[in-house]
Amino acid sequence: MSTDDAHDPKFGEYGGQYVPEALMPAIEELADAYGRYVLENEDGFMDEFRERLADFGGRPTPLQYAEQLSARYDTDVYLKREDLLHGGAHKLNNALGQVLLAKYMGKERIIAETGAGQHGTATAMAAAHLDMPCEIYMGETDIARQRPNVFRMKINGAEVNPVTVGRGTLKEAISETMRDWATTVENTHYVIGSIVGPHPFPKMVRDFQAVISEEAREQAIEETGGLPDSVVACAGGGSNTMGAFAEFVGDSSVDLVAVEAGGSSLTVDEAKGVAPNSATLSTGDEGVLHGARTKLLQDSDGQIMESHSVSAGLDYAGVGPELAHLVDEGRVTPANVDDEAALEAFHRLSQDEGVIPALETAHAFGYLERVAGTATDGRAAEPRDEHHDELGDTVVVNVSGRGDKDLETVIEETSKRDLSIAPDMSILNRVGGGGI
Amino acid sequence: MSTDDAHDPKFGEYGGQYVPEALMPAIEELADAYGRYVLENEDGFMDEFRERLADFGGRPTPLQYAEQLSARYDTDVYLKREDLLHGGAHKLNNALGQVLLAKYMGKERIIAETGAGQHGTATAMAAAHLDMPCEIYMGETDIARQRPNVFRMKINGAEVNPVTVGRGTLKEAISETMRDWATTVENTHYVIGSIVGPHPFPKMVRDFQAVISEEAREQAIEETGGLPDSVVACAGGGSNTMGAFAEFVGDSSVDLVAVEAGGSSLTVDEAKGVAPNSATLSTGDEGVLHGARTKLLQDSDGQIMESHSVSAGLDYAGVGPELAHLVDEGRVTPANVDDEAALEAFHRLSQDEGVIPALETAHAFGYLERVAGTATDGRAAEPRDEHHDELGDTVVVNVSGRGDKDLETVIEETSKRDLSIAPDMSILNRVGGGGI
Amino acid sequence: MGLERAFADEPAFVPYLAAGDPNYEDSLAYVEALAEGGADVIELGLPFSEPIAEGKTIQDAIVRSLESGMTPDRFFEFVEDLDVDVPLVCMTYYNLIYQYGSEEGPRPFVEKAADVGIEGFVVPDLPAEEAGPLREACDEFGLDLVFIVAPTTRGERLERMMEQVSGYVYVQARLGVTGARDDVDDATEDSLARLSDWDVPKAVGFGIKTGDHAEEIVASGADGVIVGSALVDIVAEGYERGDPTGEIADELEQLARELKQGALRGAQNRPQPERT
Amino acid sequence: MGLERAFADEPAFVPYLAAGDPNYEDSLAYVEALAEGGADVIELGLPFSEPIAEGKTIQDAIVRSLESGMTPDRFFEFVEDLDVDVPLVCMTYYNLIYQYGSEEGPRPFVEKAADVGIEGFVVPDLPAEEAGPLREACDEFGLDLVFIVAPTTRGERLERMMEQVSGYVYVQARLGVTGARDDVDDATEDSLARLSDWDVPKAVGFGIKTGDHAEEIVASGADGVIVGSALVDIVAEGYERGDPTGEIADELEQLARELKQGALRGAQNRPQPERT
Ligand SMILES: Cc1ncc(COP(=O)(O)O)c(C=O)c1O
Ligand SMILES: Cc1ncc(COP(=O)(O)O)c(C=O)c1O
Repeated sequence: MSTDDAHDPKFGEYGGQYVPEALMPAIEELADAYGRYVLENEDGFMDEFRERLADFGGRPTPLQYAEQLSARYDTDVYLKREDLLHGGAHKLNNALGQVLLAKYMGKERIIAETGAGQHGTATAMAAAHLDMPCEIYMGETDIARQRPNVFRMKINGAEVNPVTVGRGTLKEAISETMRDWATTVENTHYVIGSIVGPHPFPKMVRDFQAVISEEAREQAIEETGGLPDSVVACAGGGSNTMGAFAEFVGDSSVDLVAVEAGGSSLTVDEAKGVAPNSATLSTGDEGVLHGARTKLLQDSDGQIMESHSVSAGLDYAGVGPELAHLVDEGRVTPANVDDEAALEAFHRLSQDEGVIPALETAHAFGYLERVAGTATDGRAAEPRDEHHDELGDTVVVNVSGRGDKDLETVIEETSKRDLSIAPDMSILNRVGGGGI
Repeated sequence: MSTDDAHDPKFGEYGGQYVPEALMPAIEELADAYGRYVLENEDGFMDEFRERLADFGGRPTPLQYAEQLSARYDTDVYLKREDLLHGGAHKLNNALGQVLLAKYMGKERIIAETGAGQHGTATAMAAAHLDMPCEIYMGETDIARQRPNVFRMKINGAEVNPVTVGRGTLKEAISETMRDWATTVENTHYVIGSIVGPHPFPKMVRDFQAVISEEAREQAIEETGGLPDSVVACAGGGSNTMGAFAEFVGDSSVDLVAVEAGGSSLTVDEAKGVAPNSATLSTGDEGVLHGARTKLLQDSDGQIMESHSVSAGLDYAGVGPELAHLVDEGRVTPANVDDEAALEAFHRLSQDEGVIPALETAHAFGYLERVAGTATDGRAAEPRDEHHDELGDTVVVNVSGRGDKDLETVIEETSKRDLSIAPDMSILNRVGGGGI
Repeated sequence: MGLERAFADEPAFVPYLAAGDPNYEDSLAYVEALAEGGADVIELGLPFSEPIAEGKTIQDAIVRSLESGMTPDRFFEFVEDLDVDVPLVCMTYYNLIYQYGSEEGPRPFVEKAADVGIEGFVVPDLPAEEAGPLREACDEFGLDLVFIVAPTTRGERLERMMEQVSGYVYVQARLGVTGARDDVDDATEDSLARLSDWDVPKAVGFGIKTGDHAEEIVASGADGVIVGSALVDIVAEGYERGDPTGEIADELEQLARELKQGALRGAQNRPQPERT
Repeated sequence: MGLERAFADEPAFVPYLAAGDPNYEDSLAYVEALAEGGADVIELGLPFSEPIAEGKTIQDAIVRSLESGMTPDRFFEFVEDLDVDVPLVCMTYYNLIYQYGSEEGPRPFVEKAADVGIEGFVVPDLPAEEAGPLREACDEFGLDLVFIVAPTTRGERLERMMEQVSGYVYVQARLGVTGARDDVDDATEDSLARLSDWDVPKAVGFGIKTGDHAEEIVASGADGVIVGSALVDIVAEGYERGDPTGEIADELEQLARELKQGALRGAQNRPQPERT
């Protein structure tokens, strides 16, 4: 990263600052602070950030050799264990960075949007840790379906503001948080949750998340003696993705694969404005959303579509402009994995490796299965030959988060399908009791 | 630890091997394996264990300076972050060690008991990781009130066997697992969940957990230039406790405080055989339970009492024989914190430090508040003068686990009380939806 | 010449409504009522699914309009169907402008807008930095591009905007999003002072509700008042109550008249306006 | 001398019931019925709250007994109230023995047991290694201490047990916990072979249900059969059905008779027992 980054809002054609005038001074101030504190380590900002990531966040996270998956795919599979980060997902890297930056900037209040609640909980934790008042906007629908995360935010002392407009999901929560910010820019920092939004957010969030690939690259060299052949990460907005890719972008031998949510189908319903997926990189087109030009799921008029995925954290109609750019450049390969394959991968990783991944993360493992698994659904796989083309001999998969938050969804969605890999959950009916 | 440990089943008067004859060969075989693999690192067992703890478990865990608590108590408070271990609690240290040992011993099947479900989930994860079939015994009552952990075990591929005898809680699950073991000793290893049970379990579990204090001792010296003045840990069976104490036992300048569950009261109801607490070290007497002589909650006849605590993981009528011994020797100070003070401490740590502790862990922080906090319930505390006698200038608190599993309990128990520190949870009523 | 003419003789009253709120037919009647009530320019909202700059009132209007089937093409039809003799400005978000037509970029949208008689644009999520292509297209088809000046806009950014603005400048009376409020903010006077040497009319908006507000705003130096949420409220409340279209239209016309009168009163109290 | 006498002349039938199951009075009748049916020794269970060595049948019996108020003191009363002329063995867990009386250790319990006429103990959670203090107290008061030999007990451990055992040795017929089963395990013969040079009677238990089982066991060299769960089942089922006490007692007596007869038959089929 160079300090020019602070003043260049674009990634090729993508990015920019498409925001209401009232926000422009705030994002200019932020771009300036990003340049000084993040890029130039003014006042030792980055040192403090890294130290807190270690002591409070639990970094470095391990790069774990996955024995069972490696045997199954006849390829060395390494897991970058962001699920072990405090809060249970990579989200804290960014949240801690931004809340600390807000503190350096003299802001007195933190706001953030959240969809699945992962970014909200990470922000609430970081704000509590750094003693900053914090308000989280969350759609009413999401509040109802992500209650444990609502509890966690409240318990960390954050206010949770329900957003009642529209469908009451992430899209609406982002818009609402921008509205709050437009009113309160002077003392408030808006902690955006992924590499989306107006410049400098996409670059800044990437830089905070880049610690993932900094560590993984070093660990891979140390453990395997060289660079991996490919790095695979799921992509919603794309922050864990760019975090996992950033330090490898310059290594042309390393394939970078961004796996999006294929949902139930790639076919959109234009009339209803609904995409039953969130495969923005593979199926979206260029447009402007939430402050940036990027790839979007939109109808032919340019109205944003409802996206859909079994995993709430991938359920977003946009994607980070940098990823859109890297896909256009051919540096990043977009892929998508549908709900069912993600659920299967969720169960496979849980049973074979003892790591329960977030449903978001499970998409990345669904990709492994597709390109290197067998056609049959037996657990003892006969690896196909061609897979080395796709994964190479060593693949790093970013385990962006843990699946505790998804248990209820997984059980419900699994029960709707006939997955031979799914465990028998009937004990929970035999022995009574309430909800999760 | 010395190799004599493998053959000495006692801690002073405590410990021993009070088990049915059918189990004796199994625990003798285990004591032998403990001596060879754990104490003498035969076949590099301990090296592999430590490596897996790092790569799979996420060790080392940080020793974090707690800024807000340090200010509040006018003492440097450090958090040993076992909550960041894979699975969310210290339990994995032991589970991984035992499942790996079972593998070295050529066993083919893992069984374990669980109460709150933490040890069961840790064992299920370790067994999945090491590709061992695994069955977990769990009381019916606990299954109904700890559903997320039941889900996690099932999802990791374990069988969960409901125990319907008696109250259907931990006590009964331990007895039932011992019965299974008595039938299957030849190919099965019983992974006990704390420093309880017959020799060699108390020593072996301690040794697997001792990594906590090995790290913490080094980290404390590195970060503060010396040893802490005190180490505080909660105690149920006492595994996180002895794990946090083990390497400090020889440091006579370091006070060791084991904080048990004071429950709702320290007064027992002899007629009903019920103790409304689990304060075994402070209020129990010597007896024999689950294979060991130790301190117990029992009536005057010697029948075991029902213990009670808001935190399921402390809710056990016994305690590790080594802790009982160290308390009698005066090396460990027993303390207890009641349900209400634990709940308050839970909220305080969550709000002030951004770390949501397990309810078990919260008891350790309740102790800090009692000896060093203010009498008033205002958040800006005026530290009392005497507290330096109790904690000294530097205190390490073992954060044995994270509180995600406890959200529902905390909300319910908080709503029954008038705690000024509790967040307003009414949003969850305003915005509809099901259980957690 | 362009929208400036609407501000030339007297303080302008610039109302906003979302086209198609709550449906196509009624909305035609409401917009026409504003013209009847004395509108000098009408800002017509083309609803976008993510209106990040709007308060709850206008968000709700946008939802009603979208649900009744509003699209860019319907919007252009709407403009054609309107029977008003007042300059029209299209207020929308950039993605709709950018996506329109087969060719990439804003040109097809602007061409079509010009074709149906739109005279200018307000695009709240398009700051001057990103406005190049739209400015060009507007120049090509002779349309105005209105920018919003916020209370926080200063220095360089103000200058960049001054270079590109035409028609009028939209002075945002306070931080935040659109929505009717009960007071008039000091920020307005400060902003007007910062813009005093611009030779483009200054219309003040955000939160203006009554004739007295309008009077006060104009008295402090504005060339016009922009009123949105207060009018949308009338549509929303009438719609909720199920009032007949005519009644709602009358109410709108009445408030429009009050606002226009207020603006006119304000002009009389103005501290010596220098007329050119 | 002591319990051995019960095995001296013919194979012994050793039934088990939990004292106080399902209540004090009925339980007296049931134990007496066993004596009527031909019991040579009776193992009387004093229920402990954590019976780790018992299967579900006996666990349930223990719960019934505890719920009807059984305690160590009531147990001693129970023994005094029993009208039987058969040696009694107390089967319980070590904590109850350890806690009894004011003085620490097993002595007060043993003294009291001797006082009411108990002649020996079986303590499933007390292996030979931990039995020193209890053995001493038993010696002091002239009681026997029975140990359980498991199919897995071998070598050193077997020797340590041999040094301490008296009365009879309880040969566990299979791995696992108590509970009636339908087959007779090979492990029994192996165990009996391992113990062939012990000069204490060998009673085989765990899973014996019928006269034919008993016959088979004795035929393979056992000096006696221990039967628990099969008898407890009769108590449990009768209790569930609400049968009159007399009927249940009759059933117990009948099964006792069958088992005793089976044992006697077994002795006749024995491969040349060398009598001393
Ligand atoms: C665990 C996890 N992974 C991935 C994502 C997707 O976000 P991003 O694409 O920004 O990494 C989320 C979002 O909530 C998440 O919680
Ligand atoms: C987080 C946590 N802490 C503490 C305990 C108590 O166990 P121990 O005393 O063995 O550490 C438990 C038991 O479940 C636990 O989950």
